Amino acid sequence: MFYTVGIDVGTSTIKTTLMSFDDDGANEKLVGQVLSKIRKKDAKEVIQQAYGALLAEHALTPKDIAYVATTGEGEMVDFRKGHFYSMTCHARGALFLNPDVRAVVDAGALHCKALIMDHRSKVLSYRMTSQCASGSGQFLENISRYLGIGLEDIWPLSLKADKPEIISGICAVLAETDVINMISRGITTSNILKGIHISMARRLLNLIRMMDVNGKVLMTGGLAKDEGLIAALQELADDDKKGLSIEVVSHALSPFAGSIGAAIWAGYREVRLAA
Amino acid sequence: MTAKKIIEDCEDLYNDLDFTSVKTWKEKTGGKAIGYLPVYVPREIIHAAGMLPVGIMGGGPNLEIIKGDAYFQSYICHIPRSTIELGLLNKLDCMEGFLFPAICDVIRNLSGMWQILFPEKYVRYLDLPQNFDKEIGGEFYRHEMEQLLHDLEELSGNKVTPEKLNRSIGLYNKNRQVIDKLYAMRVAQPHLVLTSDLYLLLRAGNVMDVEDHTRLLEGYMAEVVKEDRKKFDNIRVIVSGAFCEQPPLALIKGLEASGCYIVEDDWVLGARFLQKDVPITADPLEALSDAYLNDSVSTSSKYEDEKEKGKYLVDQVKMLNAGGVIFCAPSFCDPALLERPMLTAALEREKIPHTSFKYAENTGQFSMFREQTGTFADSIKLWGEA
Amino acid sequence: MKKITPAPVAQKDIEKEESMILQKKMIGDHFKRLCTAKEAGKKVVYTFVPGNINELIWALDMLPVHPEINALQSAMRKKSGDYVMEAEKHGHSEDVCTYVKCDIGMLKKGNIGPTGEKLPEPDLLLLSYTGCFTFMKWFELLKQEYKCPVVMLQVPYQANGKIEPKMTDYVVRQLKEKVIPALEQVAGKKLDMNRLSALLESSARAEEDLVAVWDSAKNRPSPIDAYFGGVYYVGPIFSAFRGLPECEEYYKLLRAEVEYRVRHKLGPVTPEGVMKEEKYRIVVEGPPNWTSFREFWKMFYDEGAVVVGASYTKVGGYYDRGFRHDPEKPLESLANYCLGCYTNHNLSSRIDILEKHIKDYDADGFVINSIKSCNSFSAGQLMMMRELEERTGKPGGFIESDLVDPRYFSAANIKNRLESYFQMIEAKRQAAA
Amino acid sequence: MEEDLLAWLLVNYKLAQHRVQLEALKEGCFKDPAVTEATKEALEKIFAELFKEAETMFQPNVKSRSDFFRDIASSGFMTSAEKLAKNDSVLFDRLISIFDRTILRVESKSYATMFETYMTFACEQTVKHPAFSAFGDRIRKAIAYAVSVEFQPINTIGTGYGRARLPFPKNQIRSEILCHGLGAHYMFPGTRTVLDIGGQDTKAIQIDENGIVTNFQMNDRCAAGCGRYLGYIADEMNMGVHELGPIAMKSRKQVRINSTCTVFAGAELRERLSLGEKREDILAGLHRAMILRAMSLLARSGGIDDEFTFTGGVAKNGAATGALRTLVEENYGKKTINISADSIYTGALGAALFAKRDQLGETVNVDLKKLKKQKAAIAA
Ligand SMILES: Nc1ncnc2c1ncn2[C@@H]1O[C@H](COP(=O)(O)OP(=O)(O)O)[C@@H](O)[C@H]1O
Ligand SMILES: Nc1ncnc2c1ncn2[C@@H]1O[C@H](COP(=O)(O)OP(=O)(O)O)[C@@H](O)[C@H]1O
Ligand code: SF4
Ligand code: SF4
Ligand code: SF4
Repeated sequence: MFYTVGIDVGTSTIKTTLMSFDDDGANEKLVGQVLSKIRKKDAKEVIQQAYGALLAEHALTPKDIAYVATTGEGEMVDFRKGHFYSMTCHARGALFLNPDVRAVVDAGALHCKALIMDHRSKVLSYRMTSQCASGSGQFLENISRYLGIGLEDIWPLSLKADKPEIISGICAVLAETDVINMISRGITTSNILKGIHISMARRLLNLIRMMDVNGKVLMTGGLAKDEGLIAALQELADDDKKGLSIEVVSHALSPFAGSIGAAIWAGYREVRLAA
Repeated sequence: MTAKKIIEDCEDLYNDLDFTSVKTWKEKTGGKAIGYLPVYVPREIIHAAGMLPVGIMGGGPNLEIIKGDAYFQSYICHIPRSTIELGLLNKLDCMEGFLFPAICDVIRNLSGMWQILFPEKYVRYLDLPQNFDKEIGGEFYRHEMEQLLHDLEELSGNKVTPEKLNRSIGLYNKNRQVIDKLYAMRVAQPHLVLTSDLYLLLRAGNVMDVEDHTRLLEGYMAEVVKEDRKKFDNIRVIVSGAFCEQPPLALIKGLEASGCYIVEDDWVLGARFLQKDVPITADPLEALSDAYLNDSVSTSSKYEDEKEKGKYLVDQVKMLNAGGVIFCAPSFCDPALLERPMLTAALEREKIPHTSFKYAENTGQFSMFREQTGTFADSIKLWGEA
Repeated sequence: MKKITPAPVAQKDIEKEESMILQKKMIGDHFKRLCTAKEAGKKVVYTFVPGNINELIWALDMLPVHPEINALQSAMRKKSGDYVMEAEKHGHSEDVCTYVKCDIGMLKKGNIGPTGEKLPEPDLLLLSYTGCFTFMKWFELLKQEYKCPVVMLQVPYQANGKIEPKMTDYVVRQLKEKVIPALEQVAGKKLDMNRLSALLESSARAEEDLVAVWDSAKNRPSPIDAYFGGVYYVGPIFSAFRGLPECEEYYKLLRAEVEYRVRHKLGPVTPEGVMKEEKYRIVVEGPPNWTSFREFWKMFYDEGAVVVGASYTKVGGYYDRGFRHDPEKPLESLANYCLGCYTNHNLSSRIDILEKHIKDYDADGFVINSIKSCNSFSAGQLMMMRELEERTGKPGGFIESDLVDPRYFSAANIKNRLESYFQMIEAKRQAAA
Repeated sequence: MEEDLLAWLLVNYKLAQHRVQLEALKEGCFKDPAVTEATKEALEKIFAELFKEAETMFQPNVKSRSDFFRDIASSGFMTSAEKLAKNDSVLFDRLISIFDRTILRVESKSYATMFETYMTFACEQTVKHPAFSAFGDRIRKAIAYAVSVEFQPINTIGTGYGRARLPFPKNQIRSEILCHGLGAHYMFPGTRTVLDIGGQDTKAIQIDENGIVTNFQMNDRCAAGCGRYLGYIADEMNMGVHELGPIAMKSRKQVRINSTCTVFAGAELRERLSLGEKREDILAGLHRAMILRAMSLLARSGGIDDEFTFTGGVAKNGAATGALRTLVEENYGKKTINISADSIYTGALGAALFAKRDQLGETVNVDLKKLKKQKAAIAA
């Protein structure tokens, strides 16, 4: 048996995952994972800490780890053995979390990516959002700040909405004024959030629509925890008259998909290198 | 001179927005210089008139655009605005004339703007034929070249005899042969002839005399084999779409760094536009015209009704044993981006993997490109061809 | 694009409706002809508006289809958004000409034409184009979809502001040696030059009347809106009908109506009735936005702005300076017609044309509607604006939208800019007074 | 002496405004559902600090300060909260979220009817000053009179980004472009080019000798290039927006910022900080990036003509004006560049001038004498 670690370095969070394999690389198992926010700290330090803590928790030392693989902005990690690109990892992680899915939407702090893959998680096609943060995770975070609510409170509130106030195409930064405006017009927080979820979902749907997607779509990345967004995306997809028939699913470990994928690829490479 | 030093010199030329080498050439020879925009002009004619053809490929990543934006909306590609910026900063003053070949509406309209902005300069829109029939398109093109030749004779004060023109044709034939060799070398040993090297070498040809350039290339080829360069586990790809506005050098380097060896590309395409030697005949204009009509590369600014779209690209992939194709085109570039779906369709018929992205010559952020090309390289590496 | 329903106006304005009704009928008939073309054994030729050689097509008894017209009609029927999206799904970039994408998208979705019926497939793609490189790509793309021959007619660019003999020769030669033989082959018959001349003669008469309509904008108030109304006025002559008797009839009728309005000092008819007060006389450069055409127009007439001259209505033929199709020199005049279309003029000439419009029609200023996805028009417009301001001393306004991509019509933004622009003219007037 | 008194009244008037909002903020914070014993204690300390800071904040010798309550309060609050909750990130997060929730409500409240309260407070504060204590009653009387005078506006004109929402008839609404042009003309009659960088948009305007707009360009609804760009960066760094300029001005070697989007620029900032680049150099780069966008709008509107007036909130930022000066000189040669401390009111001033003109039917003539006085006042 051997261990690998996958580290997904994002713009706002670091995801670290520990996995184990049989000697022949089969039977991959998830051993543990940690999520650390970078905030205003030095990312490298955060990575070191997370890595150390995760190993300590499972009574392991760096010597026990056969392969450390990074993804995302992970090229800065000097103790890595290999680096895989993020879509390669998200696809593999998604397949691990849900073997039925062939499409993945990775919605993170700044970027959103949608990809389709085959049964081996080979990326067949993908679409990405542009260099405008409107509708991204950071956008939602800003809004929640303006509304003064925590990230975890977003989805329960959104699900309670009865008359969503739809806004579209607004700047992630100038949205503040729109939010203030809505508050002064007496729109409830729930309805504001749902409206924002709908506009974000539109953006995601536009990515998905650009490809031939059918069946299950797994959400990965930080926004996969946002059930309000997922609900909005599902509703929009159902309403869509263009013959899109998808089921949006998430997984408790969705935010870790990238790091899981990296750890699995690490296992794969390790066996290959040994051979 | 070591290969590294040669490339450093080329990089200096690449970064030199003052066109010092052109000024030096002019001082040395007393000749005049003619700037031309992408993609192709018959440089042989300029050369035969005793002038230096200078390839202008925008301002690149280092030029800050202050006034150029006043001429172009945000949804027009970047190269015309940086070219205007260079013009307004008097950096192109060392050229006596400018040629704008027919390539797209943007360059075409830029020729009109240039006429208004710089009335004291010789400005010519070179209308290239889209009809490839010798009797029709050839006839028209011949008129265009005759006019150009006549104008340049006037501008330079030099008579262009068929002998002179043939001599120039010979020199450019030689130059293209050496470039072809360099490309062949890269195909064989992409880890040795780095794409960034090759690119800088070609760019150097934009601003120097053709004979000097040929010598430079030969010098590099002789030197680079002495280098000990590490071979990476990279995939082999063809890059297509960047025939006009050039990607920033850092992006080219980034492609290599993210796991791709480039075995064919279409940057600085004008230098390789004609694919065979132009024969030395009694009627050199005819020879040039025939070469254009019959032996020029396939690219999106040319209309092709006879040939099957994408066949050229597919053949290249097979011939060069490439693992896939990366379309890398300037944002808002109609010719390249409208061509893309046709090429991808051809690739898909042959099950050749491809990916694509857009850039501007001054793009400064590369992480997204890296992600995309990296994922692309991963998928080919991990799963082989299919 | 015919669906203009003039609000109930005074009885005498019935006349106005007559030309409208006629145009509507013409278009309806044409589409009917198209839908039954295959059964009727008629050949269908796809070709473009700028630089079209309709007379040749008609002379050989074939039917023309203009993809741009389909695109703009799709936009007016609010279908273009989906079509553009469909094309993007098939790998088209968001950056490129949306006319192309709208057409490709429509094709991918079953090629249902403006009347809700399926359009016939082409028997020939006649790539006669002028003023824009994108047309070439467009037909290259269509060629992938249809198994039919293509023939191209390249029209050289007026880079030096004039038509040189070698240009005309080049076009005539292509007509003679490439285009006509290709047409004849598909039509299965020989071209009858007398028939062609007769058609051209009819074209010239319609052209004469159209120019008179443009000229009427010199009156105060102007009886026409040369842009928003103008795009309807050019409908028949730009699209399928130039050379046909009904086209001639349409322009005769239109001219009579306009002359009536001049005599009665009536302003142009807008979707909300006859325009009351003519506050601003404007010249417009650039194509309109089709997805929000009404809304866009309203931003003008609500402010009392009438467009007295426009360059867009010259893309399918520029007749203001005297060019007419000439039955005596059929091929040459077809060549010169192609060479003379608005976007085939270099930038200085385009500025000259607009300057002349501003002066001839005594405009208060000019507005440029810059189309995000049309390089042919847009590249250089900012410079045109500055030159025009300098030459005429009249203020220029600059707005940005798109032809058929609804995502690029930001009403609030455009309205804000136009409002500021009109207020600017007003403030200037007051300051001068 | 006379001006001194006015200046002090103004100082104390601003203090009064500030205190009222601080009170509201404090009250709101304590009422927040998330308040616990620990946060209560922290809040007490924070507000004590904030009130203390406020005392001297508006005095003439104190320089960099925002005009917006939110900026001042948030930077003060953040700093104190950070100090208090040094190692306790839960407490810090909680405090910040209480603040965020409350500030929104405090900000969207209207304080329009408070003139008298503010004035009275300002008066009482001022007469405490040794220079004026001798004239206490005279001052009180004068102010009581001033307060009692009813304004009788002859006309009102609304402008600005939100003008469409004003309950005014159409002829009482004027485009902010025109108002900015006229306002700038009034402040600096020689003006031919105006750049206004406000919170939400940026405008480049060319005007003629009468202050009438001849051409303009403005950016779309994108924060990159407007005041909020810097505001967002300031938030990212837990600072007040007014603190950015002074830091950036210390830079010796600016960094080129590649992101255009504000949010991406924020991420780039963090990334670069973690790569060890200097804070001031990155900030200088950010300021320059923002001014470069303005330069392109200026170019598009027709360039820069003498005289050039820079208005809007960002004109208060030294690093922004510095970058602008450099770029203007490099690209357009030496130009007179006017910057007014009251520049955030340019649009309102222009609207008032239009209101006057519409009502009295006269073109506005600049009263030079008055203007000189005003300039002197600003200089003092
Ligand atoms: N419960 C939640 N509800 C809404 N958004 C969330 C939640 N949890 C995390 N997020 C969002 O996820 C984003 C982080 O996603 P992640 O994929 O880790 O980003 P990156 O990899 O770019 O750092 C944050 O911007 C945050 O807004
Ligand atoms: N003292 C100051 N120092 C630096 N920047 C300031 C200062 N005061 C205001 N600003 C900037 O000015 C912007 C607001 O400008 P303003 O002209 O009032 O905007 P608007 O008129 O659009 O509301 C703020 O976003 C901020 O960036
Ligand atoms: S980049 Fe493309 S669109 Fe731009 S000038 Fe070159 S060919 Fe034309
Ligand atoms: S680019 Fe413009 S002129 Fe060319 S086809 Fe498209 S819309 Fe027509
Ligand atoms: S609109 Fe807002 S989110 Fe989008 S690029 Fe601009 S600043 Fe960024």
